[in-house]
Amino acid sequence: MDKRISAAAAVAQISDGMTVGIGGWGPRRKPMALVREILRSDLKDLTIVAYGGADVGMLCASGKVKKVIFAFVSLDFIPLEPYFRQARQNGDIEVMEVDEGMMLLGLRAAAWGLPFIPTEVGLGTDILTHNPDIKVIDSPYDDKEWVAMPALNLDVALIHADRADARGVCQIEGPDHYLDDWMARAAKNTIVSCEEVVETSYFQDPARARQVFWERSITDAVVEIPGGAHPTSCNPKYGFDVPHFKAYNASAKDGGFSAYAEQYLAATETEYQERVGGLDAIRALPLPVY
Amino acid sequence: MDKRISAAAAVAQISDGMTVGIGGWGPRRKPMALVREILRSDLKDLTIVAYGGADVGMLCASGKVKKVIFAFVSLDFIPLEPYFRQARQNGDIEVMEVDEGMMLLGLRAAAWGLPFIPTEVGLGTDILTHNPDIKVIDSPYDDKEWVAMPALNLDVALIHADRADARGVCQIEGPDHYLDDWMARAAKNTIVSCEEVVETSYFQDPARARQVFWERSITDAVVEIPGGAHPTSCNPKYGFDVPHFKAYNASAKDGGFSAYAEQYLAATETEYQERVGGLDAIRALPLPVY
Amino acid sequence: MTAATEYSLAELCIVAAAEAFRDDGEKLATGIGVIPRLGASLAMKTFNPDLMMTDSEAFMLSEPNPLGDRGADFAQANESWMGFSRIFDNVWSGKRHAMLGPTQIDRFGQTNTSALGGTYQQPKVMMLGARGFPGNSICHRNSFFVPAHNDRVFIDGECDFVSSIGYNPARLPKGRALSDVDIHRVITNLCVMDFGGPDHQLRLLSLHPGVGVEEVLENTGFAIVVPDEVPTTAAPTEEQLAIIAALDPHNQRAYQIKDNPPGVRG
Amino acid sequence: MTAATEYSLAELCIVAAAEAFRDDGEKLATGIGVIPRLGASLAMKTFNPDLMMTDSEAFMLSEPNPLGDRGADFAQANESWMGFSRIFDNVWSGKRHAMLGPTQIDRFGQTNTSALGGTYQQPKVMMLGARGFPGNSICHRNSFFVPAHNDRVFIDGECDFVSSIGYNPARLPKGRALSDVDIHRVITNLCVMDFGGPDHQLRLLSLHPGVGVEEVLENTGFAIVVPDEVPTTAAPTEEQLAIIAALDPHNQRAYQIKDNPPGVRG
Repeated sequence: MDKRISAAAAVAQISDGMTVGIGGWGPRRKPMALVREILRSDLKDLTIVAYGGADVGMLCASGKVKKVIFAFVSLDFIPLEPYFRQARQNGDIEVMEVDEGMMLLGLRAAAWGLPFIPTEVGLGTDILTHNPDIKVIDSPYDDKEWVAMPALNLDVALIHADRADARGVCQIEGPDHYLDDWMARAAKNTIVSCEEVVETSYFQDPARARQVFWERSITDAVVEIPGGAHPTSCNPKYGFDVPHFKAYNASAKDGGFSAYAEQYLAATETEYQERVGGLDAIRALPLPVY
Repeated sequence: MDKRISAAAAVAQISDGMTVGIGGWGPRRKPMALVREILRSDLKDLTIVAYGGADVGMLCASGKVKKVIFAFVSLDFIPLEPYFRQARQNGDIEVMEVDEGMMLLGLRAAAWGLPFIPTEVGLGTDILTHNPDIKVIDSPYDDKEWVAMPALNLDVALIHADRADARGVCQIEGPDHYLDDWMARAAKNTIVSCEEVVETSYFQDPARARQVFWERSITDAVVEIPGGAHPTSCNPKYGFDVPHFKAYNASAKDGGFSAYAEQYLAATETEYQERVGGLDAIRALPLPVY
Repeated sequence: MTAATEYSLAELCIVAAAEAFRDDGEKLATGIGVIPRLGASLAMKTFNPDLMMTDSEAFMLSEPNPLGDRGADFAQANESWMGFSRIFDNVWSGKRHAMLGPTQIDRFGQTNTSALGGTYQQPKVMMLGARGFPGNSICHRNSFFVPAHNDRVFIDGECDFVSSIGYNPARLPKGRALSDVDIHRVITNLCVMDFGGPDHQLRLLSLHPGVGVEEVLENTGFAIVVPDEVPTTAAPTEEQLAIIAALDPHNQRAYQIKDNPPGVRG
Repeated sequence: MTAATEYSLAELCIVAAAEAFRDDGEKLATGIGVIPRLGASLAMKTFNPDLMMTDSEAFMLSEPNPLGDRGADFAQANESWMGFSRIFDNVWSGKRHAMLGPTQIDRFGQTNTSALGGTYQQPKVMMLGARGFPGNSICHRNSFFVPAHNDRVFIDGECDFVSSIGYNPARLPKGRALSDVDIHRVITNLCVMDFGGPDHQLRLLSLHPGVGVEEVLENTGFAIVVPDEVPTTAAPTEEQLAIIAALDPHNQRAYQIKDNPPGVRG
């Protein structure tokens, strides 16, 4: 089974109104090339589930988003994502704001086919005030009340990996795979962009096979896009692009997202990469120091 | 903090009536030296939670056990554990028989401080018939019923690792750590025996740090016992002892457990190892082929 | 694709077992025991290369391992880590097809791997325990292999301990349908069956060469559906026999069915 | 253990932050921001070596990393993998103490990191979001660091959005006690406080050198408990300053409190 397709073909699998989970964390290993392909599409009314960064900001700024399910949206070194902020402050989007761990439980519930997982997280906070759909239940084993974190069932998950074979075996080589495995498992259709397509034999080394965090049956499409996480990081290959993020952030006050898009987005990813300095420049971006 | 203690001191932390989780799987990487130390003790009325093998059989045969929480008890190549079988067929023990995955959910619920995790597993089976304490609940999100798998809160977990430092950083080098991380996290007191105590600097290599499956705060005691998994396997160091298991299995029909114990158990682990051929012989046991 | 003329009953069953995995697409194929495992491996090596398989230990393989000692030079084709804890992520996702051999199977397709006779507190014969059967049976597709088809396996009445959910309306959980249960094939030393009869009754699909309907009925403790025309189970091809031989170089398959009879009854 | 005479307010706060971790034993100490992180690191390097700390990325360390560029030769002291997914296993186990800086803190110790003003559908100022605050606050010990103590942080009334549970009886979940919440220390540029007053009221524990009670009261939007005798926050020792300097070789601490004032008011 050869799951390799183009970014455009992958995005063509997404429909208006779908719930789309996006892997990565803040400015780290986001499937930005796939996000850019959505920006170039006619898609609309998406519900986005993410440990959010510029992926969420760009999709909000370009009118693709009906609702964001989030615990944070941040660029880390720029704490507040400028376009997500605008969208919220303009009242443009619906939100389901949850705790980071609640999101993980919601993804796990979806992955495991459960309606919910109980948790004490959220009790006593406005997470519950503003999410009347999240139910609080009694336990059959104690006298406490518990939040029933509902499954976050995804229609599509978008993930960026380091390597994949044509059959969808995906490797994340960086120090952390974040919650990408749960995004992948929670989705009906998991689309993975990767730095490099490799032969299956690449994974024979157990150390490499250990960096494969879900079964290939979970992967539905493989899109080879070297540099596809830019401007976010793809540790160990490259760091996030600090000057680019600064320009992105500044654009929110000067010109707006249309100016940013006009300057960078372009009609194809190849052209995008040329505009940001080329693949070699992306690969040369230094890793962040925390 | 130096958590190194003797096996006797570790077992002295266990009290009559406690719930004890035992790591490993069937004949694989069981903390058998710690189990043997329990056999040598006056402990009684224990509730054992395990993916069981000879650990469960020996504890049952020696009258230490009030109740076993299990999905299976097996020596793999000898499918039926002889002494667990005897204990069941004599009606000597209480049981809570669950599915393997239900046990995992129960351990996770305990690790995460939850009263239960819902699951469809067990519905329609006699797991529920014979465990009236396992409740079936409604979901606030659908019209189905769900098993509320209760937390399996452990007083003590016993685990065998490859290496540990004095502060309780534990490495499992073998291809699978089974559900040991969840046993460790589900317990108030986690006692780890290991093949070798190493300096903390051993873990600096990220490949080794990746084989550490729980934080040192989870480990309460470290007991250095090279060969301590015998007669079970400790892959990659040694396989399980097929002739020994055959003799153990045969003893159930000829002489009973007291004959086995008299022949092998001895007053100390050193003497036990001498009786089974010595540490070098243990380390030379070939790995099983599956 | 030449049909073989000489083959063992075990080899016939392996090929029938392989057929059970034909339409699975990309599922984890778990064959417990020599014949189910060889069946799944044969399917993966031939008509369903999308199947997934583990090394029965901790790694997923892109090529099935041969059975038994593989020599010091053998390097297995790992494709991802797949320790026991991750197996449950797969089970609960439903993307798996397990084939295994329960001790009892009743007319509802419920099975027993746990205990026989006596009381639950003091069973006459304690077996393995429920293992993963409750989860397997409700989460994903399952098939059964029975090396000795008789009425102690296919019992009259309900299993002494129901380890796995079947098509029993009395045990149907609220909000679910019997058709959610997916028992795909039942392969025995006599025949191939499924639960495709009316109301999910056990149904004869094919008879092994030389086996008659009567023998199946006599050895089954409950009524099964027998279509007017019952085909003969397809013989292995020479190509399949060669692949089976390569997957089982130590001929473990010869010890799975009593006396290792030929595929075509003498 | 010589008390230093020259030190910055940031360094005083780092030492006060370190004190918050003194009695934690073997907990994951998570200091978000330069001063909390240096406080936790100082505690681990001195009086509580049992603390655990991550590299803020994916590994637990047996020695805290210095802040900022560490040079090509630096090798961090990994002791276990600790990716974000595993952090939640730690959070939910309760074996953690986080210190961070919320935008609003109300008299109940509830905090806000999410949104200010307007309506929830259209806030006037969108901030980070609830992040992990709901979980942190109900699962484990927390402390707060506030670099600019004023009544826009310590607000009159309840937080615009309650991101973390505090000691508000009106929000107490069924079956739990207010004393289950564990807000340990509140450290600001003026003083050190805790919620140890009657009914979990905010209480002054020590004043930084040269700060008066009145200044604290004027800059706090709600009443706090002021004991009869309020000690002065302990000055760093020379040994502590040296360790802080080694942990922060690029002097990031100089940029954390406006104008980087000295520890003893002029």
